[in-house]
Amino acid sequence: MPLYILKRFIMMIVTILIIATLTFVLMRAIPGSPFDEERTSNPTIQANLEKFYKLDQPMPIQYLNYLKSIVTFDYGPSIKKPNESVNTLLARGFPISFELGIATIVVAVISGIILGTFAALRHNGIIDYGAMTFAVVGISIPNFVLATLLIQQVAVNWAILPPATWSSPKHMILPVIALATGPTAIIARLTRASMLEVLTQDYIKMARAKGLKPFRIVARHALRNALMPVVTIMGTMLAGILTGTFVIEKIFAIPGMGKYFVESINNRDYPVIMGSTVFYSAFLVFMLFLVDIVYGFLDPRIKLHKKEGEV
Amino acid sequence: MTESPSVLLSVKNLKRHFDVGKGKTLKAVDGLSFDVYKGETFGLVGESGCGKSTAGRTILGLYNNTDGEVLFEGENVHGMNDKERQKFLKKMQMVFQDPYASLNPRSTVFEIIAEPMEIHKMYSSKKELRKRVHELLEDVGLNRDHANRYPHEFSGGQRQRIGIARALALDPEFIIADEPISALDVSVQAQVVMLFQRLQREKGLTYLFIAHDLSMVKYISDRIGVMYLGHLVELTTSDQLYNKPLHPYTEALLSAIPIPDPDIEESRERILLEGELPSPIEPPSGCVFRTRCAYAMDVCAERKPQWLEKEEDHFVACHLHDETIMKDSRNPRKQVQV
Amino acid sequence: MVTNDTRASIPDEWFRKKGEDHEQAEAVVRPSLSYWKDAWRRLRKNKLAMGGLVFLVILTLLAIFGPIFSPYEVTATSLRNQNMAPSAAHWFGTDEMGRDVFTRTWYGARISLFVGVMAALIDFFIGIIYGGVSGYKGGRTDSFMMRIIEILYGLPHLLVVILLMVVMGPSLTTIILALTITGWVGMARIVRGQVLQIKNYEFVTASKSFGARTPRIIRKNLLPNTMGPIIVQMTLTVPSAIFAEAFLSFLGLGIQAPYASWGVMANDALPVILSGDWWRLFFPAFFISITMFAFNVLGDGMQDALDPKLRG
Amino acid sequence: MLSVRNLEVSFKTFGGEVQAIRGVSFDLYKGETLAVVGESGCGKSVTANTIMGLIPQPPGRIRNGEVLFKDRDLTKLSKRALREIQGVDISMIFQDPMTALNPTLKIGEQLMDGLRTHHKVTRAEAKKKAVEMLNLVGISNPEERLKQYPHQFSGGMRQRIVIAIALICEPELLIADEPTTALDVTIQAQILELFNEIQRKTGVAIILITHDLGVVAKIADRIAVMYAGKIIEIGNKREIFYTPQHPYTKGLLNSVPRLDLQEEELQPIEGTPPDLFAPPEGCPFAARCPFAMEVCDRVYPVTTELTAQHTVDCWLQDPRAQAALS
Amino acid sequence: ANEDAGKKPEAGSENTGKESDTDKSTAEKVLYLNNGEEPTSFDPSVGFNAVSWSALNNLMEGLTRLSKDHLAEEAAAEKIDVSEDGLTYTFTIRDGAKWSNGDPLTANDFVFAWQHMLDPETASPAAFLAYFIEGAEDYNNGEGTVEDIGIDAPDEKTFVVKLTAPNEAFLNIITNPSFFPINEKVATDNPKWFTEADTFVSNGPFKLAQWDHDVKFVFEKNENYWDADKVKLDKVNWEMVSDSTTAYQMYQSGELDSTDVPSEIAEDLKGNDEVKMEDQAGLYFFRFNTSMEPFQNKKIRRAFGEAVNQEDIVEFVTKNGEKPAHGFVSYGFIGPDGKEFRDAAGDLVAFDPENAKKLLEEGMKEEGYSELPKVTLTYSTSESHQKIAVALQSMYKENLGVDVELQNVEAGVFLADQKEFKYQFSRSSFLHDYADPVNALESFITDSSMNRTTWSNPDYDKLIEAIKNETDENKRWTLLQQADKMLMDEMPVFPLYYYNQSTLEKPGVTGILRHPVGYLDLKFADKE
Ligand SMILES: Nc1ncnc2c1ncn2[C@@H]1O[C@H](COP(=O)(O)OP(=O)(O)OP(=O)(O)O)[C@@H](O)[C@H]1O
Ligand SMILES: Nc1ncnc2c1ncn2[C@@H]1O[C@H](COP(=O)(O)OP(=O)(O)OP(=O)(O)O)[C@@H](O)[C@H]1O
Ligand SMILES: [Mg+2]
Ligand SMILES: [Mg+2]
Repeated sequence: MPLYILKRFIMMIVTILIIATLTFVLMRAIPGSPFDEERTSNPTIQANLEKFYKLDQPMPIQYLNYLKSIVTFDYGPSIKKPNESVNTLLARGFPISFELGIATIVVAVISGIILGTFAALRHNGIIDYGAMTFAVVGISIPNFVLATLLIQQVAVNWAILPPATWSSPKHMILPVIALATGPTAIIARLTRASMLEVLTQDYIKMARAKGLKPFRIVARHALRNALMPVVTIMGTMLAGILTGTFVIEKIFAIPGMGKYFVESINNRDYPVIMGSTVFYSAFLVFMLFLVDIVYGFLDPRIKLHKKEGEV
Repeated sequence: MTESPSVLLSVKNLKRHFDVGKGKTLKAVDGLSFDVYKGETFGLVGESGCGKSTAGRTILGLYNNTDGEVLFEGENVHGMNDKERQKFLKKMQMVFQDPYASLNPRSTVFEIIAEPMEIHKMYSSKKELRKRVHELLEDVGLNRDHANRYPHEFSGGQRQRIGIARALALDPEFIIADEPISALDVSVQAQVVMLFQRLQREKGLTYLFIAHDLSMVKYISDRIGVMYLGHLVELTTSDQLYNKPLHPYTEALLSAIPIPDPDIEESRERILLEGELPSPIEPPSGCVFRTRCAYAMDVCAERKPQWLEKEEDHFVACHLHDETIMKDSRNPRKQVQV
Repeated sequence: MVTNDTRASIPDEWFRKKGEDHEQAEAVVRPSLSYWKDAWRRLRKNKLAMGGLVFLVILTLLAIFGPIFSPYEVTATSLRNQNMAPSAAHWFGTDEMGRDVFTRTWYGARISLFVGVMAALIDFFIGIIYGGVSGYKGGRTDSFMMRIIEILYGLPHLLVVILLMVVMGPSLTTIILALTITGWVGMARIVRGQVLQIKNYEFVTASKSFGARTPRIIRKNLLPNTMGPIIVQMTLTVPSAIFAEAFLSFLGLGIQAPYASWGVMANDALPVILSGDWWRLFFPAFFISITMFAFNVLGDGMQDALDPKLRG
Repeated sequence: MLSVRNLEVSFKTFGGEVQAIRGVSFDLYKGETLAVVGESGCGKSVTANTIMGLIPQPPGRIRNGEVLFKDRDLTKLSKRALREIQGVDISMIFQDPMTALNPTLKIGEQLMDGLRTHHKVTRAEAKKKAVEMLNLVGISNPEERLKQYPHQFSGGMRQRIVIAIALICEPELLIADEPTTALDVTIQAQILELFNEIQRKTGVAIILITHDLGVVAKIADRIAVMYAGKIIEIGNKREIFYTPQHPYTKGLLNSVPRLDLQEEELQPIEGTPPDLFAPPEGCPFAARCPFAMEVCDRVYPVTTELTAQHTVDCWLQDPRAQAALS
Repeated sequence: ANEDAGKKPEAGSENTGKESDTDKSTAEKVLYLNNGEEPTSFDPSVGFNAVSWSALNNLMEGLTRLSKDHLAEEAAAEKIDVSEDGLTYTFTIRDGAKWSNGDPLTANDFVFAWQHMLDPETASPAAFLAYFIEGAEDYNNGEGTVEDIGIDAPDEKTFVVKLTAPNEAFLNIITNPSFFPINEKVATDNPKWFTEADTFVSNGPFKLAQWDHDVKFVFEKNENYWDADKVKLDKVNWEMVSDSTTAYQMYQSGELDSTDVPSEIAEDLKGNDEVKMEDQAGLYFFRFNTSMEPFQNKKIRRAFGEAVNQEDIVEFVTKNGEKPAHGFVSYGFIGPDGKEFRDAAGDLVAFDPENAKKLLEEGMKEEGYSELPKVTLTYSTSESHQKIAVALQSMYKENLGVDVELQNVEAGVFLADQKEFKYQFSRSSFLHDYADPVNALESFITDSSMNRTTWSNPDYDKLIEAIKNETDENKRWTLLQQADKMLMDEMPVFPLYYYNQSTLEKPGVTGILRHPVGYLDLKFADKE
């Protein structure tokens, strides 16, 4: 096991380096530069700026600089925000995104699993259809629409919650609802699907024969076997939500890091692109690693870290 | 059935260990050696958990071998490339011990039985295939209507018969039957066993027959191997075994066979195996059976018994039958009535 | 129950040895049925699911023929008639450029349905093959294939999309490519996760013991036993593709203004949350939702149909 | 103690309704062991499952009949009330040990959770009890084995675990569906001994479904013989073994290979059991019965009481038949 | 979590940490504004954009400041002397001018700041604005030295600037925040002085009291400001809400005192007292690529210009009360005669479908086209650009019978490709850096980086040159009008509408100055 973890970590680093390299190529391949603006493009100014950000050096050198920045975790200053280093931006935004993300995930996972389980238990009953309707609505209303609607209704018309910004626990409620609805729906659907399969298994029958309470049957005997797909999507979902989401952060004026992923690309803010990509991919790769580990806990027969004897 | 036996399967010092975490290994099969001749039925009996299924699976190559080798028609089962393996798997089939788990819950019985034939492209037309599936179903005492049903719609015995039908589908040369008839009632058992025997007569099939029902094993087998805790302790013809068991474990086993006659059953005496059951994770030193053996001697803890050919075709691994050891031991052997 | 009375009522002549001809009647042979055929048969019996299917067919027909029923061109703007509420002249009202929402809804359906279904199908095929092989082969193969997924997923999607736009220019193909370039990853991972679990089941071992090769095992043993999550994932792909298409179009990748898909229409209509011209958002959003509903109902029906234990 | 009255259960399948059991009635008294034997697929497990309230509906359907346990009809109890009985008063050993064990839970957990649900015991106590149970069913190294998962056990061990789970709550009624099929004779003997002992201690009534007539001979008090969804003969052990009346019962006893007797050809019963989609009106065994008469095909035989306990459903008992056949 | 500002009693009431704020707010005048996003930088040389200017213009003050009429007037300088030749400006720093930390404001602070701006190492994007100062351009592009820059502080209070050529707009240009002073002492002690509220020193009406990066910043009245008596607000609280809908919703729920009008509901808000409309110096226009067919032909260009009904666009598409653009120079520039430049210059291009069709025919004949080459209108990704493009498309269809194709391109790619002249017909916009028409007009001289049309006209180049050297206000104004006309006649670009700033202000809020060049002035703002 420890050897496996070590191996995975080495692979993670390699993966991240590949992602970083490809990102470098991609971001340089697309037209546009950080200094392209409607307004300025005085050649001298351009030259000064390029020199300032070392973008006047030959590509290979720039690439090496980037590699160095990845290794040293120092991406230098943002081009759009010259006062701030990329690290500062990420360090400032991440805790907030993370806070929002955790709240969202907790809400989504708990409510999604409960909803999905009930739907499966009451297969083709009212609860099932109700849960499905909720899920369909949750999936087909994009979160930014929901966000705007929530602000308008709850904050403006009813005035019971603050509309935006990130300044007290109360401010968290609306963004969390807006952000969690989609994932809740997805988790509920997946839970239901695999739960239905699990509930027909013989060991559930056996559990019932033991006279266990339905809650216990579900919680101890069924859930674990049904969680596989949920855990699978959790990996990518977590990486996405915990590192921030642009739209929701924008709408609720939450100073998370989600905006860097989008704005840095719109602005061709190279250091921020690199920084946020490396950060995100490290996060992602780690999450996927965790998912693989969790697989092993969910189902002891899954042994990724060991070559089983079977052919 | 003893005309010039040619060895079909040869198992040499086969070992299969499982890693059970915390650096411990479980020695499910620990040095198994025997030959199976063409056209015979080789019975394998032994205590539950002693490694019979593991041995069967390892022979088929479903588990890698930890050590030793398995030769089928002279070829090493564990060293085959894909093509050779494909050919090999057509010749050797297995009836799985757990009939329900080994059937795909989302296939109809027809698909399940047809699967091996489709894989090996035995029949070009759907019609022939269907005919063959129906034939097989009827052979094992099911009817063709069952073809459209799913495994969960069957009783335990019916599932087991589906597994048998599937193993027979390819007309294999060798079948590893892991408790193939345990869930069948006696009359169906008789039917299936007769089917096995008919096929053996007609097609020269060879069986490795793993079972608990010693009366049935005795009935069907030519030779029988007795396993205990990953080891073979005795190997001989079925008559020899029943009439003249050498190993104390075999004796105990035979004495425990229930007899379908209430009067005999109630008046019968048994050799009860005393003592802690040893664990394959930490097997006893020397002879693995010594912890429960009524005749255990000091030497049993020290030395692994030799694999002796006591008489012709009668092998045993027991110090009691090792003259070199028995010479200086004053542990006279009690004769046990069966 | 047979009582002693009935015993008496039985004629004596029946008590005689049965003739040899008295063979059991040959059982009627029912047609043999494969799993998929059986599933389809069961699906057909599910009214709700068939309702969903019929609805989708009608929707497709409307997408093709709907605009014929309208006197308006999709692209015809009429600034002076902008933002008109639904009326006899404009059944679904008009949008901010004075275009007929009814006509545009059916044009939008063409693109959205096409994109949604294509994306789901492509994800499905790539996803199950990739995920199936990765999960089933395990070990090095799995590790390698998963790293590729990580790389694909780790790359900033926006960059990839911009590059695609620059290289390929706007077209439906570009949209589909942009949607599927990473879209299948989710499916592949779900399938892999399931396969990792199921491949340890005894019946897979059994199949292996007959010499079944990977593709067959994936197709026959692994997939049927994990269809639930796969179907759900597919039904989830449809809406996300529809919305992603809107986003990509906005970036200049796909369908270009003045043509629009449902997603684009809904997106363009978002400001109505403030202004109150509800119909512009309502119709595209309504059709997206109800389409999703149909897909989900169908998906659930399929899942039920594919599980023989739920057979009724 | 338990009284099954005219139970009928059927399952919907593609081909039609499978009439798995068609009017099964029997009584079970405290402390006795009723062995149920019969053709594979004749409805033994379905009967057991119905008693336990485990028939999935749909596709299953209890068409008729009642299961009276302590004067309560189990088929009509609410789920909640049923739960109070399941596992404590009645417990069951499932026929298929691999699928009956949850593959993702350590067997220790699976052993303990019934106990912890029904009896207020601490984890430590539960664990102690679990270890004890494993010991009783003959699994070595119980402490370590508790931490293992089902797939790490051999078939027989799994079966013993299932037995341990069923026994851990000390039920009043134990339904054992082929509890020893995967066990070798020594362990089988040990388990049967265990049953006996528990029965002596707690007076548990056992319904033992098995094929192994040796086992039946060893521990049963009474024997019920089932065929095609019906109990065709029931009586106490000696009656059935020594004076079987139904041709099927006779055939069954004849099919057993006997170690103690000299080897002869096996004698299976010729033919196949009837189609349960459309079970015959008459005696289901008629088609395979060497003594079949015309009446057998037309009317289901009347139950004949031979002794207080021994009854049989066969037209051969009718005086007219004796005459006809002689 | 972040500290709550307690902007509204009900919103912040449970936040004990800020209870005092709430109490005080009855006495204090706090204005709640939205800056949209985090200011780029409070280094006046670096923060060269609107998000920085709104703050900088109120925190600091240059030599001159824009008046209520948007004209440059003395600010930190109390006296300005211009030499005869218009090349040397001598500023006398106001006596009472002080930094917020109490340091006196000196001429050296200006020298320091301007040198800092021109230093190539600073990489200030604003530096080009100072190129008309002697030696500035050379220093900035690395050819000259600091010493050669024509700025000097002969004593504490005197600041002298030498220009390369006379420039009527000079005093106006230096109202731009990039010409603000920097406290030399503070900046040499701590080169990062402008990054945090604690270290920030200002010389304007307000000082920076709090800066919660990416979240908000707060101004407090600067008691050391020379004109502090006129400043009425005690505090200004700036949020950073980038979503205009959200900002509007916060305005609705009372969390903001002012916000932009979202164009979607501009129509509904018509006639609402809270809406304030101001001109903005800048316009929305389209560029023809004059070396791509068919736009090498002037008549075809004109035809495309005249076929667009600008009035309809502003009324039905943009809807924010913008003025249709009939010339390139926008509203907001008052000439020496006291008249609006725009009004005097007249309508140089207007909707005339008849004429447009005629021009198109003529143009096609001139070029020998029997069929017009395919025209693609390219715009960068944005909903409003798209709407305008769609409207134009249908106008061309209707008025010229031409099918124009639309192409939507990601903004970064768009800008890069437009500069490389890859687009035939594309959208553009212009915002003034300083309040003078020449700023807009000089874009189209040959090879200007703002030209982007490949259009080149020696006459026009000469005209702009002449404007730059003209010291006579009246004559210069005439030349400017000529240039505007020439540009419209040739039509390498065609204007659509002029920008404006339409904002909502809560009743009781007064005195917020919004200059056409884009900076906001809160010096005189008040709130009841
Ligand atoms: N879920 C089901 N759907 C359809 N048919 C079923 C179902 N379960 C059982 N059956 C049928 O009901 C009959 C009785 O099954 P049951 O499991 O009770 O047999 P059994 O007596 O236990 O046999 P065995 O000894 O082989 O276990 C069988 O013919 C079987 O095919
Ligand atoms: N995958 C596995 N991992 C760990 N241990 C295993 C595994 N499979 C089997 N074992 C162990 O190997 C030993 C032998 O098991 P095997 O299944 O071969 O027994 P068996 O002889 O077939 O017994 P039975 O008659 O009960 O089926 C047992 O102790 C079992 O616990
Ligand atoms: Mg086994
Ligand atoms: Mg059964």
